Amino acid sequence: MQATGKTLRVLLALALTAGLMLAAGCEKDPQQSSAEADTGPDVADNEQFIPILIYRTGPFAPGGSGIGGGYEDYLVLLNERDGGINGVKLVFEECETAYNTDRGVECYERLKNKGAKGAPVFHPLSTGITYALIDRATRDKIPIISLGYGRTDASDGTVFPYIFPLITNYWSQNTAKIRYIAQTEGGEDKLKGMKIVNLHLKHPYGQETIPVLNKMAEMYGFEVTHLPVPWPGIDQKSLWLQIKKIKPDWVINRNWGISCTVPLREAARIDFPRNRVLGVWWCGSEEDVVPAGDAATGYVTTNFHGVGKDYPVIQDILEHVYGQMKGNISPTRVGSVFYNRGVIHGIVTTEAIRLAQSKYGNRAIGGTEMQWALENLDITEARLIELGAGGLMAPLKTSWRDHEGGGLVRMQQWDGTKWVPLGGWIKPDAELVHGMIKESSAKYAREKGITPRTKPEDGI
Amino acid sequence: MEEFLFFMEVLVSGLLQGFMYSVVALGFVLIIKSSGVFNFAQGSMCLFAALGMVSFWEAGIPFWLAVLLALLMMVVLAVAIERVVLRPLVARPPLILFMATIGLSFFLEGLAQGIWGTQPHGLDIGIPDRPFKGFPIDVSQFELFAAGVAILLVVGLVIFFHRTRIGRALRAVSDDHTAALSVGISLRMIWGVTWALAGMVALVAGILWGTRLGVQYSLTLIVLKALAVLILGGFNSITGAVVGGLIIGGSEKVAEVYLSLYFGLGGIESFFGYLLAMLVLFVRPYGLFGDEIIERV
Amino acid sequence: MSGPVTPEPLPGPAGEPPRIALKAGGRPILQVEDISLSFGGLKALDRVNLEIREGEILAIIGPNGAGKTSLLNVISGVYHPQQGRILFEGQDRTRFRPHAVANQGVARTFQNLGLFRAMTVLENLMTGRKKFIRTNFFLQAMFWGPAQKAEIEQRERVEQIIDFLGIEHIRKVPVGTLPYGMQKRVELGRALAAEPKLLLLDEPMAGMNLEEKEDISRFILDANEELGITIALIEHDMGVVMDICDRIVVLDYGSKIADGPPAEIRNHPDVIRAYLGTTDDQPPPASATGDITDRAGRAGGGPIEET
Amino acid sequence: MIYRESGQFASSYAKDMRMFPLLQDRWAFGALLVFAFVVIPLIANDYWLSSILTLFLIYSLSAIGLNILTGFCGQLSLGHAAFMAVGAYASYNFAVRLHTPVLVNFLLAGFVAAAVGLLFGLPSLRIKGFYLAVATLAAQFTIEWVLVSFNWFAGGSMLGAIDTPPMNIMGWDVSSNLDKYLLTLSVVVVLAIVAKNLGRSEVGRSWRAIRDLDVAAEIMGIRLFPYKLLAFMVSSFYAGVAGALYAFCYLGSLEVTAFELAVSFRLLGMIIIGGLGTILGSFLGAGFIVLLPILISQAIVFLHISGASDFLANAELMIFGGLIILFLIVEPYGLARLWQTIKEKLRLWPFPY
Repeated sequence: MQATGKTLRVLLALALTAGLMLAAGCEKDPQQSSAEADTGPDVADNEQFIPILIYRTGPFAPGGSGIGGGYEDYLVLLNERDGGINGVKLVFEECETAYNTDRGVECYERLKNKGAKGAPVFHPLSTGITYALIDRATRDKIPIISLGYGRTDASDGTVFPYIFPLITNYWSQNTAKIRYIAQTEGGEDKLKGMKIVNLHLKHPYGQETIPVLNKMAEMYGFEVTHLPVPWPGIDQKSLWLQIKKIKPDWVINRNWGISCTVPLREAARIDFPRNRVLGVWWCGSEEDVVPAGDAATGYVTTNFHGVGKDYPVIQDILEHVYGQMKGNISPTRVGSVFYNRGVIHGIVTTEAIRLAQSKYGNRAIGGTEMQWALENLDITEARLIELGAGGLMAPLKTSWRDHEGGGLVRMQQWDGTKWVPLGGWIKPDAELVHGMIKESSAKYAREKGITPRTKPEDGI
Repeated sequence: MEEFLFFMEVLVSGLLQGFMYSVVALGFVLIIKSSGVFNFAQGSMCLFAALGMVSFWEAGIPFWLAVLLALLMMVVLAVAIERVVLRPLVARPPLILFMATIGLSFFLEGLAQGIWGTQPHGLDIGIPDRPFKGFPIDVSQFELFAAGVAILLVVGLVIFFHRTRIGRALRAVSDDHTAALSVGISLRMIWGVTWALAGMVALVAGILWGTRLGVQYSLTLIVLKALAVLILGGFNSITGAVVGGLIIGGSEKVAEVYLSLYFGLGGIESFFGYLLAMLVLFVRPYGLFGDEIIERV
Repeated sequence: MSGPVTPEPLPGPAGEPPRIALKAGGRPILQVEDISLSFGGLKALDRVNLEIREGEILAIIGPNGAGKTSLLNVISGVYHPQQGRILFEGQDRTRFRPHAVANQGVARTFQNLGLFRAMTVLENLMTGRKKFIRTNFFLQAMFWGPAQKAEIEQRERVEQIIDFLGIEHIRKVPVGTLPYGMQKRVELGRALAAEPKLLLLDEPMAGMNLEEKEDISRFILDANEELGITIALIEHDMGVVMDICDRIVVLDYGSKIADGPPAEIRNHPDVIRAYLGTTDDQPPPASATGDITDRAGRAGGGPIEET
Repeated sequence: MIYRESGQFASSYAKDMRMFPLLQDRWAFGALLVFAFVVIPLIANDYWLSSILTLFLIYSLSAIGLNILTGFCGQLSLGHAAFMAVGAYASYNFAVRLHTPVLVNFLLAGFVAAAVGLLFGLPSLRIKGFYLAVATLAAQFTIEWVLVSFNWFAGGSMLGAIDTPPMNIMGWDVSSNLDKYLLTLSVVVVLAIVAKNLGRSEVGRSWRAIRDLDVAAEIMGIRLFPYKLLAFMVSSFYAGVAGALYAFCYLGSLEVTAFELAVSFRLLGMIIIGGLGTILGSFLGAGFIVLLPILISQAIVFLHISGASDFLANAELMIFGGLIILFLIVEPYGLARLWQTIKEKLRLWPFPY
């Protein structure tokens, strides 16, 4: 009976928490909040709410906490240094998704109506969550930005008005990789007869680039072998035995998390040159190479931004954010790949907010306004230098048709202690990628019964 | 000839990999053997042990002392688990205990990463992961070392079970709980000792795999292979864990390499071990070396 | 938790004229011919021949490890003999699986209780009625029409048995929580619910006090006389055995050593020797079975005595 | 004295065999239905409908399925999420290729999952207990592998993702969160009642007999293998329908990783913590596993300790794991049993004895 008493107490506590939660949920009823936005004087219109979906636990925690941390630090920097954007303070709230789709959806629904105008934009930081939010965000008219991940065919703005896989996508990346190989080998004609192994996670994400590589193999006459890495990829010995037999010239490392690290050790064992292993940008962080030790030296990956602390914006963060003990991550990680990627998230988001403010006034920005801004984004080299991010990222220009906005990629090499950039920005084969995106998005539109937009105002 | 050497290389790497699986499976076997608990938290214990050890080491403590400290930590953890989780759940159905170990695994993952963070750590114990020079086939020095450790571990455990007083007591318990209790063996002590032993095995597995993968959350995923090894060999057999590891390691590498090279069916390693184990179980429902559970009517 | 149920007046079994039990002279319902069963090197049954005749109450007795339970297991299909055959109503069914044996009309109880512990008394008894429920899965999923009707019909039959055994008050109690004696009674009820032609009881009175034993004896006799069920039982209490059985078969070391009416068995020299150990110079055939545990103890536990 | 049964006499077996023999229970059930169908649509906002309630119902349905297999029939499975995946992909394919009506679609998804379940149930002929449980991991990994390997299942999508078409049921355009909630609720209520019916009729009794003591069950004339296979099929059917609902009513676009191994473990956790072998327990357990992490994370946000985000995120895991252990210690037979105990108390309340 004592046990039952204890249980009852536990239940009571749970019920109370549930009540709290209910209250929290009801507080931000959609109609209510929009009504408040129109009339309520106490709702801070000069505060811009920004939701942060993050994962600080689980196998991919370095990515989640790194990007989330960099993103938040950049927002704090704008508040501390500039007093927000045009006087509008940035307010953000974190929600832990644990890299779990259901939790991600809950976070989205929890945060989407917060703030004066609701959430302006979401970065899901997970391909699974991006998929899960496509229907919802389109219905709620809140843009989703997936920087360097997510749904590749969403680059087609005519079918996905609210989804923005900005800067670059996986297909662009792979065309850039092949171009890098051509450059290194000394011309596109050298590709002929070359053997390339595409080592990819046996997973929708991992398999996504198979069609583009097949097409390019046909175009340039190289031979591509797709070797699937069985999930979770902690043991890839049998794959490298095959690679030993195939004797390829290049190996593409398309993995995520632990499965990025394992190939480096395996390559070292069979003495496969590490500078001929080309990683996807999700296999190109310090966290991926450090556990591999010496085996990682020379390893090359793609990236779409710069690494290190030698950018004015990173220095500003160190000064204004960490100098005042307002950082959101361990200071040792500032300047790392994931961290800087987070800063890019911040730059893209806030620049879009700035653009939206120029049209709608200096106040909090809502989803549809943000959508307009994201379709008219033009971050030039000059603007990047102004922001202290010259060379940190490539210029970005989007349109209502093109939600990618550039696709520029650069290579980086691990020298044993840090990432060193290799050459400049590489242009992807936009024509090839564009055709494939159209094909894929047309299928989506057909299945979902969507009529593609024919002018910017459609379907908004 | 070249084909044959390649086949041998595939097979040998598979067998060596099998030892790595066995080390993980041993932890399960120990606990099932003495307390009948299917401990799902074994993977989290590997993470906890290895993360602790590597953090001590990085803090400047000498290697062996760090290992010793981690060992001590696992003993303390074992005692705590016995007191907080197992004792209140004694005599509950196996499924309930299984669920409790799932809860435990969440707790340990949170605890380990809460204390030591989520960043991966490199771990280099000084054995190069490179093949020996001059061999017809490539055999990694590290893998041979790992296999040696696995064999030592098994020999050590066998000696422990057969030659020491407490080891014999453990065997008595696994044979008959009530009988063991009636001759005055304390179940609490037994459970504490086995969980400490399992913690020790987890530390060894954590260090071996951590050298390979880096010490990070993904260490918890190594149980996925160990589970197949476990049912193939039999839940309560140390021999089974080793033989099962070798069978699964060897066969899955051969299957993966040849099916992938010649039939384009790659990535089957994620389930091959389970299918193989399932086929074996059709013939021997309690694994190759597991004790049959006899139902009396 | 559950409300008391006032059962509707039910047509009792008294409604139909009781079948006249054809005692010892009845035709055989089950014939065990020359069966042997061994586990590894352990011979549990050695060329046993046995007949169970329609309408009788047969007792199978013998010291521990004599192979009594093995014999029941062979009859009910749990084990299949390596040699010999089993005929039920004249048909060979040596290799039948237990469920097929059950559906032929053989029910049994277990030495150490074979109840479904988490289920209520009512549900346990209803499993006995399984073979009478012929509605399909989808109707059951709707619990509607024929499915509901079948449930109600079978429930009525089960209630008769509940009345018969006097366990109305524990209808909806999970059997695992009942006292041992009550569980034994429920198990008997479950076997009766199957309306078997042949009922096998494995130590139905083990661990009971005198009063409970009398109750069970009465149920067995009633089942035999009023319901016309042929019964074979294993029992150690010789008093009960002598009292209620028509015929006794004695097993020792897996072989049949005696077969006959109680009066004859009581004075059978082999039986006395088997029970009281070797009184003369003849050593026990230890090679026949590896199981010699508790032989002497058993002899004390089940002496032949009159009550 | 709230749960007093005195004065309630069942005057026929039909009445005694009702789903809820007690008047109070029938009222409570009715009230619950009214609450779910009428009150919730009136008071709940988007957040509750779309991110919590629909998901909760879908997991409850899947948990009922697993409970039929594990709780009723005693066969452990660690691959239940894979059957949800089968259902999701099957429903997508029927919808896109054959344009079958939505409800037929869900039903077919269930049947396809049941067929696959039958296949993976075959080992139960020989394998028992935890051996079977681990062997069912083969189902999890094999099904994932098949769905990823052959992108025919994803309609040839280069991305390996499925995108569910809009739903329309005889003129009812199921598009808003409320619509989707109501559709899910209706399906779940119907299937929960079916499960309850199965539980109290011959099939359910046979399953439970097998669970409690398979040898005795066989001797009572129950053929083990067909009944075990049936349990696998019914269980997979439920998972399949749940998977279809997950695809159509919850996510819309998804890839196979939505049904990863962790989901299977979560489902197992639901039925153990909720209560094995009870329908109510499936709901309570789903509530526990779905809601608890959200509650903890909300509470952590509420506490607002800055600078320790990493630790707090991990603390959430620790609290969750700790609470699972605590509940198992306090009430090993699950929340449904706890509810039973509370009802016993209410029966006597306010008198102590």
